[in-house]
Amino acid sequence: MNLDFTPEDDLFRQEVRAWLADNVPREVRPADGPDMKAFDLAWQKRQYDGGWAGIAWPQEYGGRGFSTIQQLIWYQEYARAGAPYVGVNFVGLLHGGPTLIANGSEEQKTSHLPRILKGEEVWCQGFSEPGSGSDLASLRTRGEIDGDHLVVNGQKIWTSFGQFADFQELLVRTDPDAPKHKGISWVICDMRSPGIRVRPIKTIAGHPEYCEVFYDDVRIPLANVVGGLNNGWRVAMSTLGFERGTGFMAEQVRLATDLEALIATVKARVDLARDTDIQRRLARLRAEVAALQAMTYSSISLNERRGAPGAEASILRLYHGLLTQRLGRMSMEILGAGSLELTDPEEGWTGPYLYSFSRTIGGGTAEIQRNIIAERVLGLPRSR
Amino acid sequence: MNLDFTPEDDLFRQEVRAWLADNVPREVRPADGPDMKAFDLAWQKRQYDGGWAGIAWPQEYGGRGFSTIQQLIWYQEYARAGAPYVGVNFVGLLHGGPTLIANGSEEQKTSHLPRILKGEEVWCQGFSEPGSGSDLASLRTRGEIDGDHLVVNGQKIWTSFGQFADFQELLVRTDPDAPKHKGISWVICDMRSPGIRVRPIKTIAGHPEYCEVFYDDVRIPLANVVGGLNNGWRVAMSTLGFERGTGFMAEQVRLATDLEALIATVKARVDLARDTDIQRRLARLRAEVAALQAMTYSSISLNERRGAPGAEASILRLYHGLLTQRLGRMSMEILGAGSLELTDPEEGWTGPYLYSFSRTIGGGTAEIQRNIIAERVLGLPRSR
Amino acid sequence: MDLMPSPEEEQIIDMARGLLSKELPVDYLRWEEGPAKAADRALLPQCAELGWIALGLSEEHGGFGFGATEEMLLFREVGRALVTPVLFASVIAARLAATLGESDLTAAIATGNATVSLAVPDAGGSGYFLIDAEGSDRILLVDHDSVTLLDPSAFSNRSAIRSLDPTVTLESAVLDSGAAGLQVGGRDAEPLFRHISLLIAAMLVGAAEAVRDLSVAHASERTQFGQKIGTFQAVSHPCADMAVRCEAALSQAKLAAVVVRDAGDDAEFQVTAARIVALDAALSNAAAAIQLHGGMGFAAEYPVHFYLKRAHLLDQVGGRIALQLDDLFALNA
Amino acid sequence: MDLMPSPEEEQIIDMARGLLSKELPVDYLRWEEGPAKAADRALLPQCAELGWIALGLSEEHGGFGFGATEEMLLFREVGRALVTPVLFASVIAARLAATLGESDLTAAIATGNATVSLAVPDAGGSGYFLIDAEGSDRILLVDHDSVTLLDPSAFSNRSAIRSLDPTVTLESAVLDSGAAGLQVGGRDAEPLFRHISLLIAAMLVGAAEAVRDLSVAHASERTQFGQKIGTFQAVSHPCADMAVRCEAALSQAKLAAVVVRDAGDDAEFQVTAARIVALDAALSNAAAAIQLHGGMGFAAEYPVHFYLKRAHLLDQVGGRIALQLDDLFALNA
Repeated sequence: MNLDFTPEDDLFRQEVRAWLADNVPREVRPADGPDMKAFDLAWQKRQYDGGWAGIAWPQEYGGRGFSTIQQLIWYQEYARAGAPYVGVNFVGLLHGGPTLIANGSEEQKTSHLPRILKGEEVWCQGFSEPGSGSDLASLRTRGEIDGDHLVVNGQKIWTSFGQFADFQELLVRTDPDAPKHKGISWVICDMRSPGIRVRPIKTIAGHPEYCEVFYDDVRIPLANVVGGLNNGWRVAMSTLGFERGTGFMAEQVRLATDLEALIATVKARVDLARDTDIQRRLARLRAEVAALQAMTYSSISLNERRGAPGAEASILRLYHGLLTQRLGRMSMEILGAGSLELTDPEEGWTGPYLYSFSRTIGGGTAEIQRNIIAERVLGLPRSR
Repeated sequence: MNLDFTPEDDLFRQEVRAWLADNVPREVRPADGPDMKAFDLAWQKRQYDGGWAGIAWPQEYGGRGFSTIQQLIWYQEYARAGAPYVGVNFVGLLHGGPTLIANGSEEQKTSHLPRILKGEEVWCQGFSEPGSGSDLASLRTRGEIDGDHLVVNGQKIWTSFGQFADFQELLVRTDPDAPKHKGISWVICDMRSPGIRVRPIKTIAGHPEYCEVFYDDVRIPLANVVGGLNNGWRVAMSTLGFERGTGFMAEQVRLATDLEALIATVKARVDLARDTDIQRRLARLRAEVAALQAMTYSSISLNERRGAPGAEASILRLYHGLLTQRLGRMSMEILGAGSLELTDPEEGWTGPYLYSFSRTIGGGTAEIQRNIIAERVLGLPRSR
Repeated sequence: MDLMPSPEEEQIIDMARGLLSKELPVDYLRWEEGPAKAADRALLPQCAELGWIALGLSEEHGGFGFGATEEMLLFREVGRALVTPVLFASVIAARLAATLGESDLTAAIATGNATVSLAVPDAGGSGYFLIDAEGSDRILLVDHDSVTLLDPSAFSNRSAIRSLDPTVTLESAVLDSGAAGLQVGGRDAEPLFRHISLLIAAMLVGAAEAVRDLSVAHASERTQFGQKIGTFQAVSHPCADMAVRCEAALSQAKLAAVVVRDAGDDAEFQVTAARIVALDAALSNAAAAIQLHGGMGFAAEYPVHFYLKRAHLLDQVGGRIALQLDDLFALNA
Repeated sequence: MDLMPSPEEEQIIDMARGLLSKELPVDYLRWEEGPAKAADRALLPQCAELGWIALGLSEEHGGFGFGATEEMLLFREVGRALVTPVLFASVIAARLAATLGESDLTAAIATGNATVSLAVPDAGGSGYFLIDAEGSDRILLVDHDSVTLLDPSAFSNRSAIRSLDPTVTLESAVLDSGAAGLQVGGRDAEPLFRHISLLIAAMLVGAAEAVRDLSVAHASERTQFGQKIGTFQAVSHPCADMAVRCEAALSQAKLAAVVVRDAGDDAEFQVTAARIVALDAALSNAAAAIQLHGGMGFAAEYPVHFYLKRAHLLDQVGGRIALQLDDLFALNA
């Protein structure tokens, strides 16, 4: 066991650090609206121009194909430099793009992958529906074949940045008579198609991050089906590894940074100088945030040997979510009445506290993560 | 809403208090063995002689038939006087006896009820089996009819004070072909019958409170069946109300007494004078122990109006169990290295801490209590 | 000894629940459609007319002479309906004015002719936060050890800021150094603080019960994996825990109300305990309810999150949880 | 960067797990049949012979020159098998003697010729508790800020008392005022304390994993209501939480071991964090495992409870959890 980096890795780190120092935007990321979208795309373009776009993508598709260790270094330096949240590029870079790489036709890849990397195309996700949350496979949005098109009717929900997206990774039921996992297709949906209506939904933190999307006879070329008709469940599952992989590291570093800021605040507060209640709870969080980083290192080490992420990614995700929520709750206590003023989700403490509730809901609830851990990590019989 | 007692109740309290002051044993209750049994029986006899045996039992069976309010007063004064734990008389007074009162024949009542009240007969329970814990109705100990007897074969476990008991309330399967709740009988088993073997089981607190009981062709007269052959499930359920009722009050008062002792210890410790961690956690426990008492008052008030205990007794039981465990855990932290010395389950802190783990296991686990609360208090669909 | 509401107390509950569930059903709250506070502020004159502000005032002060138990039960309903803290501030202000013999002012507040809003000090102590204070005639400043009823002119530099609790407006302000108002502090303030803690506990109980009920309804309706989600123990057991916390908080609030009404020696102990247990019930239940509702819990348009935010707001009035715990630890049993 | 054990480290794990699972399977522990400690104390000479005491000592001190990572991995297995703390005390004592240049004593301890038992001060500070100290040649007294290796004659009034952890014997004793021994304290003791915390964390990790495994096995075997209890989320989710705590505790212990071996600047931070996370894992997992086993968890004859008790015992060695938390808070990041 070791924490050593090779000389090549050290050189790589220096290169990353130098580039970030020169290129990370100085301005604050706008919290919302078209300005936010423009900011996120400009930052993506800058990374592309600098040769840093798609660090986990294969080189043949314009990515950098970094090793997991290099990705770790990139994200550590990214966080250290205070570089911005990936924002509207999240789905394209970490879901849609990787799915095309794994399952798309040459035509699909060449039309979209370069544009995603260059910050020219925003993607969103169309998986969840009002009646299908944890039970994703029960989705009911229909795609009926009409000539060389699918005609889509139905509704999606919790579509992040749907109001800004150019394309959507959309799951539709194309065979209503098949078993529920076998009648689903994964299609590329142009968000400017006639018949699409997008309604933003405000979160409890006060920002319209999510949308509902309504489909009324939306025509999508059959050529936009990825990975074969009625094969969409398998295609969708192939992206899960990406979401649970290294893309998550930046948020962990952010958690550690926030905790240390809170500890510094408390150390400076005379009225809390002897408050062992607050201090010990912060110390416990500190130990656990350290453990989260160690778990990430362990997981990366295991993935390097095994060649693929495993079910223990659910452990990391759950632990991170619960820690983030405890930090948020503690910050409210420490702030006192100051917590009554609402801040943006990425600023101060109150906004991040409210936003932290999504950490054990989005991308698989805590309950689903515990099911996965029980069944796939521990080998317990399937829950019912 | 009021906390007032009637003048009659106040008189009653004075009477109780005076009698207890004169009669509560001064000696420490032996922690174990025949001395403990002798102590418990002598104390029961003394209560009988004083006219205080069977406070919740109807007068026609030698009890006092007190109102719930009077029972509350009795237990408050009982705890206040530091009167001993009910001990080996628990099952007779709170399970077996009440079941006979509700379901027994005249013959069964007259043979046992007076002797239980006088401290002449110890009862134990034979419900759980190694394979049937939370799922009690799956019990497999057989009772086959042979002439005017049942012939019993099988095994019971977690039989409190089985090594001291004269009689057992025993559940056996008398119709193996019936649905699982319909083939069970409740019988009075003489513990001195040939073919019975009792093996004490030590608890994690170090005392042989429980036993395993093995039955090898044990012959029990059919006349000992209570409430009718194959009607045992209904008969057994009729005692649950007693266990969850007022008998539980003494333990609550004990919890409050223990917590206040711990708070006094902490207030006297110079090294903890500014330890807001310990202090606030104790304060929170204090608030919750106060709430437990308030919940008991609420529950008694509701029962008085409704005439019977309800499913919310599970709330009290669960809350009490969890509080007792938190108190135990805190006492270990406060003791520090002193916690390494084991004490008896009723003395000091370490023994009670270990014993506290049974509070969410015995008499229905915390999980079963939550099922009951979800289904019967909240009306949620049945868990699976 | 009877902790079940008397017929008279039941009447108060029925009246309040009837009016509030009709006029302010929880799903009227729609953050995206602007502050949700319009409807509840508009209802205040009717509340005053029904005697809700004067409920617990003695008859010599123009009140109805009800006890702390009726007020507690009323404010449980007020908490369930997330009524503006102006109602709470009015009740406390009327009591303060009555205590200090200010009959005219007491009457003006009790009849709803003078509206009273709440102010709390910022953690540092230099600034203040004003809650739903636009157009109020008086401002009630509740600190950890004193309560002061001030003219709005005592505050300057008033500036609207975004509110954690979107059902109220929030302003930051500075208190002018020479500002004088009706004040009680120290030991004189103890009876008033018992009332403050009792009514806050009551509102928190209402909030804890509201999210329990929303959660049970959701768990009974929503289907996933072919069955009602309430059949999963990962859902039903958190609901059971909510029920336990509600039962604890309600029982302790009822007991504390009786002790306050009867001026028992342990009034401070019991109301502080009530407030601690009720805050835990409201915050823990709201957090569990958000989780249980999934995306719907995290979306502003479903009402669950308002209760979480209101609980945080109420925690700041008259000394937050850490101070309450310190107070309770310091008391003798 | 690689936190997976190297082939050399895997060898240590395999050897230790192989021996201990054969000689000290958890179900050899039977409280009712007298103290369970006989078997593990009898195994100590073999442990010494295998080099477990000298594992991390440098070759100049007669050791094998392995690093803190191998010792950590070994003590994880030691914790899983609930081996007497005499082994831990011996490793620390040998390191202390080596540090102070006491070569003969180092060799005697490392070869198992001189046995070392553990002592901890009572909370008040006047008395001491001796653990498994019958017949020991030396006693290692670990206080919060000093470590002292003493002759047993330094303790008087030795008296056997009942032990919370029934797999060890416990004595109360008084330390003679003039008693002298090999001692390090203050800053000089820091490297030794890092080692103490690391090995305690490692043993706690082993305990946390052992009860997780017992729980998973139980949940997979036991049937109630016609199905394996592991299919109930009220059982499977607590198991998942155990797995999460184990993963956190093991990862942090591995990382801390690397940092200690490499003498990183953050060694104190990382070992203290490891100890905190591991204690929580061991105590919380053991409590959850007792609950999950029901009556079997509460009966002395099933092994689960031993792990709870051992975790409490280890928490008392070298500063209990509150002090660890205070230390970690005080550190700069």
